[in-house]
Amino acid sequence: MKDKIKLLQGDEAVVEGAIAAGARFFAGYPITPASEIAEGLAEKLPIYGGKFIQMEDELASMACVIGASLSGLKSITATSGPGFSLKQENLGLGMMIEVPCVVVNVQRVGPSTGLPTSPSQGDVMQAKWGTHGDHPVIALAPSSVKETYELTVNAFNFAERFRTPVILLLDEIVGHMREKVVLPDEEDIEIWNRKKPEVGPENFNPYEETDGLVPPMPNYGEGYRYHTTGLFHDRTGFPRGTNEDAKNLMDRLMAKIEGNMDIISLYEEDIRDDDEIIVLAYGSTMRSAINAINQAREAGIKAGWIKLKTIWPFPVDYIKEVGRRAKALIIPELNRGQIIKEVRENVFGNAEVHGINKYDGTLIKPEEILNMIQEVK
Amino acid sequence: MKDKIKLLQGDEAVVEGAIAAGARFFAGYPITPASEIAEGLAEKLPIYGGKFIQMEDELASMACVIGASLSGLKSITATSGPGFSLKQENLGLGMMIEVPCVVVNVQRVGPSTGLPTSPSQGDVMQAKWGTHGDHPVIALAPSSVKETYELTVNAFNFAERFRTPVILLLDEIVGHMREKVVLPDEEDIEIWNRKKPEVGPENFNPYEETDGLVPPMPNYGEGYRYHTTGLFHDRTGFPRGTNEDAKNLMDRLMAKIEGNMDIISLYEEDIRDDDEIIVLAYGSTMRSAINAINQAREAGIKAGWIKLKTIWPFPVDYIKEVGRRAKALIIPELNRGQIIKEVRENVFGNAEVHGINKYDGTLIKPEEILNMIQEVK
Amino acid sequence: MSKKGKVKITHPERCKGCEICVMYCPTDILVVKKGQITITDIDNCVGCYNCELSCPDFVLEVVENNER
Amino acid sequence: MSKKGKVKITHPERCKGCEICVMYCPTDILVVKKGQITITDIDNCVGCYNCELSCPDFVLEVVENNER
Amino acid sequence: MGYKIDEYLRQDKLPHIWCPGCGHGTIMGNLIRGIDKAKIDPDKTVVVSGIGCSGRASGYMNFDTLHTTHGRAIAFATGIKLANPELNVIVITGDGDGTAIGGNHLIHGARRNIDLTVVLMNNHIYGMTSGQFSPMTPTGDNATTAPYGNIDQNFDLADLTKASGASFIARGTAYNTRQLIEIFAEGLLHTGFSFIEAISQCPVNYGRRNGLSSAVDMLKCQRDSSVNIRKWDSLSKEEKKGKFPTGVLYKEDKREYTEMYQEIIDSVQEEAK
Amino acid sequence: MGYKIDEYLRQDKLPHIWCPGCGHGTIMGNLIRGIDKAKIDPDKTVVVSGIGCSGRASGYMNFDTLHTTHGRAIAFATGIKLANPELNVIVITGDGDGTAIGGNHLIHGARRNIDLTVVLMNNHIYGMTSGQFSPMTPTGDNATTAPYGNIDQNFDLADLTKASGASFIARGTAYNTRQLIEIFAEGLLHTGFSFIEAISQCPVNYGRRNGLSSAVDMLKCQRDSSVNIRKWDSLSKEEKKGKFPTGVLYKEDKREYTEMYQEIIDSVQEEAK
Amino acid sequence: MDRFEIRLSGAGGQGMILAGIIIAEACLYEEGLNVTQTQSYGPESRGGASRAEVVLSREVIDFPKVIKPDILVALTQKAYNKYYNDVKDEGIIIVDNSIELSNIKVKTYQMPIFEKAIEEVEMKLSANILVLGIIDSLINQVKSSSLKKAIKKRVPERTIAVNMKAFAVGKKLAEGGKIDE
Amino acid sequence: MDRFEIRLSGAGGQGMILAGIIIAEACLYEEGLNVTQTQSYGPESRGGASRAEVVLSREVIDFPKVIKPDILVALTQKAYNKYYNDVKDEGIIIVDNSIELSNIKVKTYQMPIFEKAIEEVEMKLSANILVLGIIDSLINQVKSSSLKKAIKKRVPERTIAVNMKAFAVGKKLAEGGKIDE
Ligand SMILES: Cc1ncc(C[n+]2csc(CCOP(=O)(O)OP(=O)(O)O)c2C)c(N)n1
Ligand SMILES: Cc1ncc(C[n+]2csc(CCOP(=O)(O)OP(=O)(O)O)c2C)c(N)n1
Ligand code: SF4
Ligand code: SF4
Ligand code: SF4
Ligand code: SF4
Repeated sequence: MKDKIKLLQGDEAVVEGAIAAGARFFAGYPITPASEIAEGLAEKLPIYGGKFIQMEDELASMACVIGASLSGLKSITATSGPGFSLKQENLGLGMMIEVPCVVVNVQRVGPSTGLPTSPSQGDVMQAKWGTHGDHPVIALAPSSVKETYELTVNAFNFAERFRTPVILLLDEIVGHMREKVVLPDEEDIEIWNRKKPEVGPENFNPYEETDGLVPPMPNYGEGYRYHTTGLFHDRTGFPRGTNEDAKNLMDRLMAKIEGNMDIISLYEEDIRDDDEIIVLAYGSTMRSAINAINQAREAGIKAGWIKLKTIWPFPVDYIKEVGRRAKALIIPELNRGQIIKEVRENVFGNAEVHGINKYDGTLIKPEEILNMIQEVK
Repeated sequence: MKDKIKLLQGDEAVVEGAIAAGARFFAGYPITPASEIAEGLAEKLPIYGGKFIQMEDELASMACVIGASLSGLKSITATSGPGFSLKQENLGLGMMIEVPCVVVNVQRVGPSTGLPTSPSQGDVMQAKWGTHGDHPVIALAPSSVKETYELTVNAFNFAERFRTPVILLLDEIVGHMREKVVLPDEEDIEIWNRKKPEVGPENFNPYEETDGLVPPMPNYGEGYRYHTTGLFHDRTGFPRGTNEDAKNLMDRLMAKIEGNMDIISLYEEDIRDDDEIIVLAYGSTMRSAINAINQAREAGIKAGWIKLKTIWPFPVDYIKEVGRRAKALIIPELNRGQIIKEVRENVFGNAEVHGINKYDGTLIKPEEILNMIQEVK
Repeated sequence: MSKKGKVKITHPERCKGCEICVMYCPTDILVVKKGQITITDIDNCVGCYNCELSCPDFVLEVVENNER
Repeated sequence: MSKKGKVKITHPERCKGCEICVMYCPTDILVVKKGQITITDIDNCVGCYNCELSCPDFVLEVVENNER
Repeated sequence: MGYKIDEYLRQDKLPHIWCPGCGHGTIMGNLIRGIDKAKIDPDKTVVVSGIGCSGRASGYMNFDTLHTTHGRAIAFATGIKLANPELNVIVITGDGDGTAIGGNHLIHGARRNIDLTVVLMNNHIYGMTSGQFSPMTPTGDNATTAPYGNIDQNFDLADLTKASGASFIARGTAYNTRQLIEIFAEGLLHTGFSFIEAISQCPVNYGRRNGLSSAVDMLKCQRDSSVNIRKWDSLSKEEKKGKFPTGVLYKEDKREYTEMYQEIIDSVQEEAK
Repeated sequence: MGYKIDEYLRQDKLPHIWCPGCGHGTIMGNLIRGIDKAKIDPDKTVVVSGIGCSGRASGYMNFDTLHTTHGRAIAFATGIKLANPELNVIVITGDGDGTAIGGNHLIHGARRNIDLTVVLMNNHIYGMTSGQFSPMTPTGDNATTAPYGNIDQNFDLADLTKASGASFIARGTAYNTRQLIEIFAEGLLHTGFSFIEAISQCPVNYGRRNGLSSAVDMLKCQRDSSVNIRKWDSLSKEEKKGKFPTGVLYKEDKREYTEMYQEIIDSVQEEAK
Repeated sequence: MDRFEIRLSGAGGQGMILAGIIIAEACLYEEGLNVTQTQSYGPESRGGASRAEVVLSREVIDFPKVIKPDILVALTQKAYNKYYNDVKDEGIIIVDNSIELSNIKVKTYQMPIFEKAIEEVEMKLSANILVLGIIDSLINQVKSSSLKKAIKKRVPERTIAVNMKAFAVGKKLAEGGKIDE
Repeated sequence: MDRFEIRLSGAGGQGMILAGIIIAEACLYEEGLNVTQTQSYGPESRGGASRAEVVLSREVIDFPKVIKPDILVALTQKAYNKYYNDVKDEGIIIVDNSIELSNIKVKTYQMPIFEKAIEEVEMKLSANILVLGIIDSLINQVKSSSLKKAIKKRVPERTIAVNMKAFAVGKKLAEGGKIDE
């Protein structure tokens, strides 16, 4: 057990988590602060018989990862803002054709080249809206190295279970921070693999709801010889160009995510019955929030916290409920206010909603949150 | 005057509007349903001594347009969803380094290749959040061919006046629809050009607020020999890597847009004092909305409409005000509900907010809106 | 000559009348009529496969025992 | 030889001590001491410009009239 | 000569969407015949295509088929192949898809010499989007975005892929169907990056605008301007003018990417033991 | 020999951020000397760079300078030049910036033969991001993403740009400073797409990992492996092994893009009269 | 004139969109009406479904697409099946006589459009202009001369004569066209 | 042990981040403490500002960065100027003696770090390990043996000896270091 305690960076925890989840393919392009993920997997994957490839750019990396997943390997890519922007077109294809894979974005300060080595949570909205058209998104955001490991495993599980790309949103702090992690034993890790078809090639329709909203998926080369396209298609996988197909497919794509909120939506809370002020945070900002709440409680203030681990889909119903109970919600973010928009959209009660926003590459300090708590209390 | 009446497609109106606004450069890559803009400008630009270039892809097109604008030509590019996704990284650079240009997205149904020849308003959120990091956005959406012409001129004027890329969001219906337009006389068109520095090169700082929030901008080759970078920079244009620079620049970038809402925010309304139901729409959907409202009024229902011509920045204060007065707001959109999120975020009064959403490539028919009006009345 | 196959219009509904096969046919037995490929004189078919290999629409096949 | 210039350390603060100029100097008069370039014997400088052209950090210049 | 194409064709998807006389159908047909000739296992064969008229080919071919985004097919194919090197991976692309937006993936695929067979249907125009010029539209020709004649110069794709590192390079035409089949079969059996340019005709969006209104005329033009590589070298410079060589233009034995990667795995795993 | 570099250098921005011994400084210095030698108007000169250590060069050069996104500098430069053909437009890029993510723009810039001078600082590695391999990292070498030795093959950039259509192609090394200046001056004066590969050294992220820990050693290696093109052809195949030619490798008089476009404008406007 | 709606439907390559544009231009430039012309089509240049719509009005046109057509032209069975039910009670349908009619509720003109185009005009592709001739003789929203002018502006110069012939053939056909009611 | 915070600051290339990692590993693997180690640096590999931080605690660490350091190491003037004011009242500052001190409010150890690294260790780049020696002798949160073990794990094998020397030189230096209060 002793050698399972490690001092790891968040980026390294992605590597460990990916290997543990069964990832056997990485394609990517270097970029600060995500390069360590590529470097770690370049070293580790061949040990497990997996493959690493450095592609010519991020567009190709995203494409390559989708291809590898279609061949049957659990696949992952990692990047930061500029590369995440470049991956958007193919990410949309991945969502449309329902290919499991994990896309890591270790966020730095944007827009553009911005501050390449400083932390940010500025790509939260991009994770949801970055590619054109409506589309289903799952995005997870860890707040510690340990959570990075865990959510990496979750990301692969969600990807495989719901047949969709899953975005893992780190921020530079979590990505580069070294912290103690106790890696679980292999047996203790729950692993999901994509559902394989139960019928033979003759009776197979690649986009048919045979059992739930997620169609089974054979690997290339297993004799199913099926077609896949980024055009709207029917259950046979072929495009007919009809409006019904578009609606049916889009509805199913959204339903398979939104209809599984109970599985996908991960959050934690520490809210006592009489807490009036709730700090809702995610990612590294959560650390300051907890520190601040602890201080506030010591000062006798009725405050609690919510930690979002799943950012998208946003837990609408839960937040509505919280909004009805709370007096004030405080949302600290390393951006100009992104998740707070979702909160505002869904909080109708009396709760005031306050943001604390930093977008200059510095962190939100516990005392800044504490000050706000004291202000609104 | 007679020959100024024309039957034009929306895409053609972009061409006419661009030429009238003084555009002298186009770089692009063909894509349905935006190719007609490229084709029209390929023919027209050289007549005016302007330049057309077809680039190898959309990334290059966006880059090329920024370069041309830095050389002093008013520049434009046009694309649809997949290309818009590809332009995002360089679009972010354009916003960061404050280069005037116009980016047209004639929306088709996404995600991915989707339904390439069918209308959609699915890229509204992408227009705001598509590139990584926080960033300032102006996006306009015409609802008729005539408005397309006018808003194209506006787009260039905003771009030049506020030194920023401006997004023109058509939908396939507006882009491909042919409709009567009366083109205004040249003298009647208000044209803005970028502010040039009033000081010589010795005293020039390219990102200095000399007069308002928008720094003057010389052309390349005029002897100013200044530096520009997508890194956060100070008023000299050089990056120092400091957090203050990041905050200062970002605050100014946002303020120059948000602080000029009175100029930038274009909308129309037809709301009578006692109207209780308000339909808020934009783009081609507006046409159905007006038709429906007219029918509703004939039926004695107290209903009015708001037409957003500027979608981003969203007119927060105005909508808050409307939300206080109205009983219900109805938001028809050719997507799964995008602008409605902004409305929900900002309407706190008693007003119910209802969406009508189509995302299958068909239009929202007037009767569908009328039905909703009758339901909520 | 009996061993050699002869052309058969296996999928007439697919013919788009492009006349490519007509150009290739060494014995000029293929003719497009009202936008449809037709065979004028099957006996002259030499079974060269030109039409089968060139038709973009998979309309024609050279059939060995010519079971038309 | 008076017409020829001689090396001058015009920007000592920029020197990063990489020793590239040292390698190029044909008369071995350049030496890096404590991470800083120094000239040991200026009289031996032949004004070849090797150091000026090769220094990545714009530390050295060959000055025509050697006005040090 | 009788190729069994039925197994390889999704007959129920025909007629295809290509225009009357479009060369893409002929090329796809003969690619299928090349597959039959090469006797590769259809269950282990994947066809990946980009966006364009050419890109629609994948939908008609009865294998595992993937219709991707514009220009990126080679990158998808690289993932498919590296993840499972057992698969025969065929890429179908167009001159716009493969040389404009997809140019980078073409040269990098070639550089890696990864074992893909890339078929580039070159009809010298953007067909699907109705006739804008591509990097392969001859200089001076007309296109919707070149109303005054195209000033862009073209790639020589054999030169470009050779310089990039491809180990098998060939060119054929829709006209010369038998040669096409041979080339495809040989390219499919070659281990390494095989690049095959197949000259196609787009009567609707290229021919019409450039004085060649029928497919038949365009095919004749292919016939008259192509020269078998076996004869090519004996031509004088004058004779070569306006003509291009066809056949297998280059072939080399060279380390293949997925094989080299497998060696890394083997040696790393050996060491770990 | 005394080059006036003061006017061309933003002295107040020095010392630059490059590591001790980095070849980028030497190459930039000699590019500046080449500019001085070519006597182009500094007020009409624009330097465009991508992202990477190489990309930082633009910030130190006293012209209109633009530091863009990773890999796209040539595309930005194309807009700058076409919009105002009077300008001398210089692109500075790296081997990652210019041949990996930016490979497509490189070949298309060359294909158009647009009048840019592209300087590619080739240090065989991604310097800025700390040592991942690039398409120019020699096969077998180590990099942070090639812990078991790089299996990727390299481009020959002279071949690649030639095949793409560049009309001036040269190669120099940080070692041979005088030759560099000549090449830069000649490339700047050439009308058309000028591609200049300048071999640089990155002791920190390439040398250290590959047995060459000092800049001096790396420069010696450049010296020993480069051969002037004037001598190159007389070498035997054996002698060429592990060596590369330097100097102006190719030069051709060829229609330039912005000139051709101006002809369109002139003729269209003539007709309109 | 109140809102008047025309839908032209067929397959890609049959020129329905061009026909729509010609009607629109005739109404706008020659008759001074407000018009909106829209279309819908697949990605195929040829063969897929294709639909052009024109709305005419003296008033400003809000909803730009056809709601219930006054005229439906259907050149393929697919198009007919899809749209015949939408037509206004007092509207009319024009179809090629290769088409099987079903459940006829509105005036339906079934005519040998392609046959005449091939035989009398000797150009199958002129069917769209022939259809304009038919429309011209059946409705009075737009003058013959206006339509003819608009046709001449839109078709390639060397095909003007043959297209004028097609128009005339259409007119003649309509005058003798059989009506299923 | 309650939260204990260390900030190591200097320029890129001086190895401050490695020193931070070594402290963190020593505390985690050898002392069983909770640790978080963070850093901030510019894009430059060499020369720009660089900062490493380590937080140690027996409790779970929430905020992972230094709030008020117990120890500040500053190897450049810039770093010193930026950070000296943040140090806890009862904290200490360790600086190279090339640095000009200002407004001394907390215990400040000024030592010839680079001089010793060059002269006694004959490797300027060993200053970071030398600093670890200094820290070791000034605080008791972590044992010498733990630090040494951690150093050996992290430095290249062939440099272990020289780094052990640097560590020893640092310890010695600290024992005789002059204190400005
Ligand atoms: C990112 C993106 N840009 C542009 C398009 C539009 N588009 C579709 S196909 C095509 C060109 C196809 O031309 P080519 O590859 O030559 O194939 P062809 O249709 O001629 O067979 C273009 C530009 C797109 N779908 N996606
Ligand atoms: C879109 C994008 N992808 C990746 C990066 C990260 N990045 C910055 S520089 C660089 C490589 C630079 O290497 P090279 O061009 O060889 O230049 P060098 O630093 O060696 O001079 C990379 C991958 C980025 N900034 N943007
Ligand atoms: S080649 Fe095929 S499609 Fe063309 S005419 Fe002959 S049979 Fe018909
Ligand atoms: S080359 Fe320049 S930086 Fe290097 S040692 Fe000599 S003077 Fe110093
Ligand atoms: S447009 Fe051209 S390439 Fe496309 S199907 Fe028609 S003929 Fe073929
Ligand atoms: S990392 Fe390499 S390329 Fe970058 S500045 Fe340092 S030595 Fe030069």
